[in-house]
Amino acid sequence: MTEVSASVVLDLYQRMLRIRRFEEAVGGLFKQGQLPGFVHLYVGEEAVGVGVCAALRADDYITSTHRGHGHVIAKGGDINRMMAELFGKASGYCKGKGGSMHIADFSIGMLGACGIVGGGIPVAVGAGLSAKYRGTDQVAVCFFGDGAANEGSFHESLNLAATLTLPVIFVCENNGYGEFTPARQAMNIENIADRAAAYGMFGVIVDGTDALAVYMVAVEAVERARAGGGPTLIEAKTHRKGGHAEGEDAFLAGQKYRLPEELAAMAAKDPLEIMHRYIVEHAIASSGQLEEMDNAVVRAVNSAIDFARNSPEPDYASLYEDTWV
Amino acid sequence: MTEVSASVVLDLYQRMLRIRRFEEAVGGLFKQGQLPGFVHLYVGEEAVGVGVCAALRADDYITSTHRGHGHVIAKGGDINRMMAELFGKASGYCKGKGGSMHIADFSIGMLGACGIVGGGIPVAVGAGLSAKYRGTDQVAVCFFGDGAANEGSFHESLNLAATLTLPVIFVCENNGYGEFTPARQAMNIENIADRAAAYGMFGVIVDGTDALAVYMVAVEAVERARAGGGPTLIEAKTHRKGGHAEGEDAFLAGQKYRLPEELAAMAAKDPLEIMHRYIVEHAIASSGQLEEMDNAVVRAVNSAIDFARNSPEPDYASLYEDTWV
Amino acid sequence: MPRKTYIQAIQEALAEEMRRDERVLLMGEDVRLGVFAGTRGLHAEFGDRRVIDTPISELAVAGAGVGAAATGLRPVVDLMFGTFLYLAFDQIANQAGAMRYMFGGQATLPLVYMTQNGAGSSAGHHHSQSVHQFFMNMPLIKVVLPSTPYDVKGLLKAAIRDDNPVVFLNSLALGGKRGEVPDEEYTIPLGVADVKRAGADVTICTVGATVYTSLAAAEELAKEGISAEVIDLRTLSPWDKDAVLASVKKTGRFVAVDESFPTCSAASEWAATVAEHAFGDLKAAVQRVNNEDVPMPFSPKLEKAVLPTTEKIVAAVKRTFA
Amino acid sequence: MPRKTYIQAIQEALAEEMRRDERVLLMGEDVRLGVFAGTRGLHAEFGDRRVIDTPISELAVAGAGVGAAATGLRPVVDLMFGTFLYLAFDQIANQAGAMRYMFGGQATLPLVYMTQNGAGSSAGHHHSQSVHQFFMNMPLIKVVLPSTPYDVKGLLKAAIRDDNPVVFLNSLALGGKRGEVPDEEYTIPLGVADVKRAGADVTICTVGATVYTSLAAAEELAKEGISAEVIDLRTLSPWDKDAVLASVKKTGRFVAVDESFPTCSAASEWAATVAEHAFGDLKAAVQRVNNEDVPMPFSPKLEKAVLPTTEKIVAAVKRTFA
Ligand SMILES: Cc1ncc(C[n+]2csc(CCOP(=O)(O)OP(=O)(O)O)c2C)c(N)n1
Ligand SMILES: Cc1ncc(C[n+]2csc(CCOP(=O)(O)OP(=O)(O)O)c2C)c(N)n1
Ligand SMILES: [Mg+2]
Ligand SMILES: [Mg+2]
Repeated sequence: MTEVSASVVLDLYQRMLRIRRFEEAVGGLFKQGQLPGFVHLYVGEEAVGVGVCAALRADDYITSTHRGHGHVIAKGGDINRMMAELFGKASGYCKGKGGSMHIADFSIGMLGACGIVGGGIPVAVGAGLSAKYRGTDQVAVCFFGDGAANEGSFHESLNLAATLTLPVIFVCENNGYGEFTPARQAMNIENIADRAAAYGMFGVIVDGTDALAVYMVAVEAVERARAGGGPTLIEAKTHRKGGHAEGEDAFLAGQKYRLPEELAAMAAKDPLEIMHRYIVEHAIASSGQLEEMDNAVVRAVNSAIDFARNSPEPDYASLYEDTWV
Repeated sequence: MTEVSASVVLDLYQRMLRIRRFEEAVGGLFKQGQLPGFVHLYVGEEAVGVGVCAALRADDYITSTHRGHGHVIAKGGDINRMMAELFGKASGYCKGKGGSMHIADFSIGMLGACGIVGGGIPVAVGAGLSAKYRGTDQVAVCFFGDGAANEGSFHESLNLAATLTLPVIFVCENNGYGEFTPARQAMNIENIADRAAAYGMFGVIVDGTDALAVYMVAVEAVERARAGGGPTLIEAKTHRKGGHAEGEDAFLAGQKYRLPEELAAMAAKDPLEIMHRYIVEHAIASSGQLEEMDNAVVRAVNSAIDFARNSPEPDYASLYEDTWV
Repeated sequence: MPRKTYIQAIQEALAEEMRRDERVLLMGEDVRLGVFAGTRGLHAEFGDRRVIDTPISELAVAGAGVGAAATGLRPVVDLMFGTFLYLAFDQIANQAGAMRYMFGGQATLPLVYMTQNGAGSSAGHHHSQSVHQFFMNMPLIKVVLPSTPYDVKGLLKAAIRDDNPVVFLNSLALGGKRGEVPDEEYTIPLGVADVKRAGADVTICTVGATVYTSLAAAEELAKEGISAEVIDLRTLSPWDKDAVLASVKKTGRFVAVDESFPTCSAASEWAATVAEHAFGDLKAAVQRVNNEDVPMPFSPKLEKAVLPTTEKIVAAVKRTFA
Repeated sequence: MPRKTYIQAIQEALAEEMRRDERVLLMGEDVRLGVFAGTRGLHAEFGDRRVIDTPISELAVAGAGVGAAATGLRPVVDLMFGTFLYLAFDQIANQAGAMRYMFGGQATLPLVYMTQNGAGSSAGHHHSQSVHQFFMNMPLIKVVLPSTPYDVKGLLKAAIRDDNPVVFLNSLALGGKRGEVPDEEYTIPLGVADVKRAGADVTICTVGATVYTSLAAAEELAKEGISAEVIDLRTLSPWDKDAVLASVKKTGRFVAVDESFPTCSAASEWAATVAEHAFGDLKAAVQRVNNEDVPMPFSPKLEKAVLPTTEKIVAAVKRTFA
């Protein structure tokens, strides 16, 4: 832990805060009926995206999932444009054409969220192949869930990356559920990282609520990938604090799928609290300084909401734009 | 080895002989231009299909591949109807509609060969699910190649069978190649059986040129499956004596892809010779008796060719038969 | 008659058929709790054995349906959203849709793939596509897309009893739609269209959610003295050509309305068939109304603009009078 | 002009474009040795880096093409047989075909999926299907299916230079076909039809292997005094509506010939378009000639009976004169 500098630690914390406050705001807006479509929040999983992306350069690539807001922010995305996208506005990342599950920011190497479970995995392999082909030392990361690890695309992609020794880092965010199905029911194994062995690839398990731990594991994987050592599968054990999608409670109409002891265990492992404690204990910053940071983040999120609200709807002419080049 | 009775040993040998002589005949017919379409021979791999199917009951299921003639014979299929199918005749298993890559015999639980690599794997999972659902103790076996083990269908199917504890036996016929691509290049691991661990499933490696060894491994897997113990992945290390498909030499126009030392090694491990030696050494039968058996098989194959040749072409009316029930 | 929602009608159809026939089982992702609410409540009644949650593995689950159907069961495989069938396309096309024929009639595959079709949740392109046109193209697959609670119940029950593979599409937009559904047992034969509004001057042929858009258009047109007949095909494969051709014989005008990409669409098929077999009856060129030819945008404003609307249908009808 | 085979023309196109542009690479199963012979010889010239053998993993390979194209390369992904694209359908439809639009124009995907289309090897259903209709349906994917060595070379070079995803279909039956192919550099723009035979009385619109069947039919018809124009679309998406409509304006008769399942096929689209936009020009009902509506049987006799034949085309043309 001592290797990580204070500035990195604070950076990790701040990125996590941005995600948390952004997502909380999104949850509230959804409840108020202000956001169209489906919304899947990253609350509880912040340490994964942030820990990994902090180990990346601006020109590295990531691909993401249906639960992708956190990845965009972790990679350094613009919350104004993201919020506007969630509102379906013309000033959004995708001009209102993508929405929550299809946000991309190619300028920061964020090659897209994806509504298809597992759909982003092969795309990251292609980005890794491209980096290797072009002789850069860029790496490509793909985020995906425990549920996605049962898709054929996972298998084919990891094997392909391993055989071609590509600079790809596969980050499985194991939050214990694919929608309402527990991971332990959807697979007969405890650790998804063990699947790395099936591809002759490095595999590692990390506590996904501990941003520093994730960061250090990611740094190692990134170094190996840059050096031509090939791909790594990182399994980050994490949890989502909320439901699979916003509005879930009403949708499930009283049906329950999570155990009370599980909810209690995860409440005790909030990634922001863990990091907060670490920072204060190591005197990297004071509680007060962190609260100030938090307030600034909240202000930024609020102004993102204003930006989104005040942005125009896309106009009809845009319907036939962004088609064939 | 001592557990296997003489009658089983002779049965294994005879089934292998039937495959060998059938396939040799098919290869010859293809060379003479008498067979339409693509033909993939099972020569060299006989011990796998035979060893496994000898452990099955008549009412157990198998699914197969593009290289499926051997599986049909191993499961007890009718070589007349199979040969007729290869000729595209109305008396064929599929009335001439299937051909070499689409032979099925539902009456013996042979649910079909398949032109799509990996395509038969999920079907076997469904057959296993069906057996369990109906409360029978039938099992389902699917044969597939080393190449198929890199398809998404492999991954999803093994995981599905493992999580539902289905009576399915996955038999990977690792002949070292997917078409012209060496398995060692298409995956970063030595043993495909190791992938069983990724699904929390039993995995076992067996010498696929030794029918007795395959048989014993299969018996164990079948017993476990029947008893509700779930699926097994068997990797049978084998080789194909010929090319990927008949006519390959002409097609490749001098391009080579197999190492001479490899060809020599495989020549030394002919499954029929191995079994022949075993039988004679253990005085289960004499060389002369085995030769008689061989002659009878050759006669049966020849009469299958006659049957096929003398069978009528399908008539045009059959074109719109076998559509909707 | 009691009024029920489209989703309730699906639940009833599934429950009744599972009660009726022990061989019917349901499998898919989260079918127990019911991410697609049509499967909700079944687990409580039928338990783990007959209501099977699977991993997220569309290809294997679709293929397992084939294996189960080929060996004596009558599986209903829930694949949630139409686009997820893209991952299962191989097993549906090359196995379910081909086995019986390829194997010379040895296989019988009583198998239902159930999923939601079309747009309506403003969830972006990956959750807003129509897929019926792909499966209409496949010779041995039946395709159903009902528009009312009454139809969805009767057709789903018929689909489950059918001995052929059926891609049963629920219209995503219609889940909450209410309509009369009798408590008594009934089925609706596959392949029979339903005239949802009789008319004399123009035939509007459609299916699914656009039945309502077409009815609204017919209402508008009536005000202008144009009497439109709205045919709801209900089953897309096989489809009721006779009903459509008979209607065109009467009206002499034809408009195909189909929520999907335009090219090689169901509307293309209907329009081509009418042009081929009812040319002599036609007083004007056939017309098509499809989605605009772009992926589905997320923005609700743009989504609405992409879909067939009453205005577009009215305009298409008027072109047949120009 | 030198005469070369269709396959040689493909080899030349690939080699020339790889020489011309360092960003072009080739990946797929056995592209080095060339199971699909069109890729043969490239590995010797361009080596492991640019000619990449992959595992048998269509979905991942197709998706890797997307990722590579999105980050600056111009991959050509060989998927061998048309049906194998079913396994890759999701990545082609939902990623390649949608990314640019979904992401508001951020992505540019210069990407070619190359495969063999149609029947011709008597290898049974899994190796004998046409898939162009599926990709024609997808808004942002271009689809090409050339019929001559000259066309395949010029169009493949254009497809590789195109900045959009292209499904480039080679006609399986035409690999050995010979024709004139200049040694000089040329490209053929996507989206432009070619009149392979001019005629005055009827328009036959087709693509791929049935261009030859249609030309043979035109020859037959000429003996009976019927002058048929044979239009080879060459590109299926976007397709050259103008050329077809102009021809129908002249001839007044239209026959669509398309080797594929009939329903929601390319022929449906062409026929519907003509019926919609050239109704006033039509002297007779549009006609379609497709495969018989069954999976492809193995038997060469039955295979031949399933495919469009000269006789079927002649009969369809005659129906327009009935
Ligand atoms: C191919 C596909 N199948 C199913 C779905 C429906 N679906 C959306 S999210 C989800 C669960 C994914 O679980 P996981 O990969 O663990 O990600 P998490 O939601 O837990 O982050 C499912 C099944 C989908 N979007 N795509
Ligand atoms: C989905 C799919 N991809 C590719 C092919 C082409 N193909 C036919 S056989 C084969 C090799 C299969 O290798 P393996 O699974 O090891 O079986 P083997 O031929 O060695 O028995 C390939 C790539 C195919 N038929 N289906
Ligand atoms: Mg999860
Ligand atoms: Mg092999």
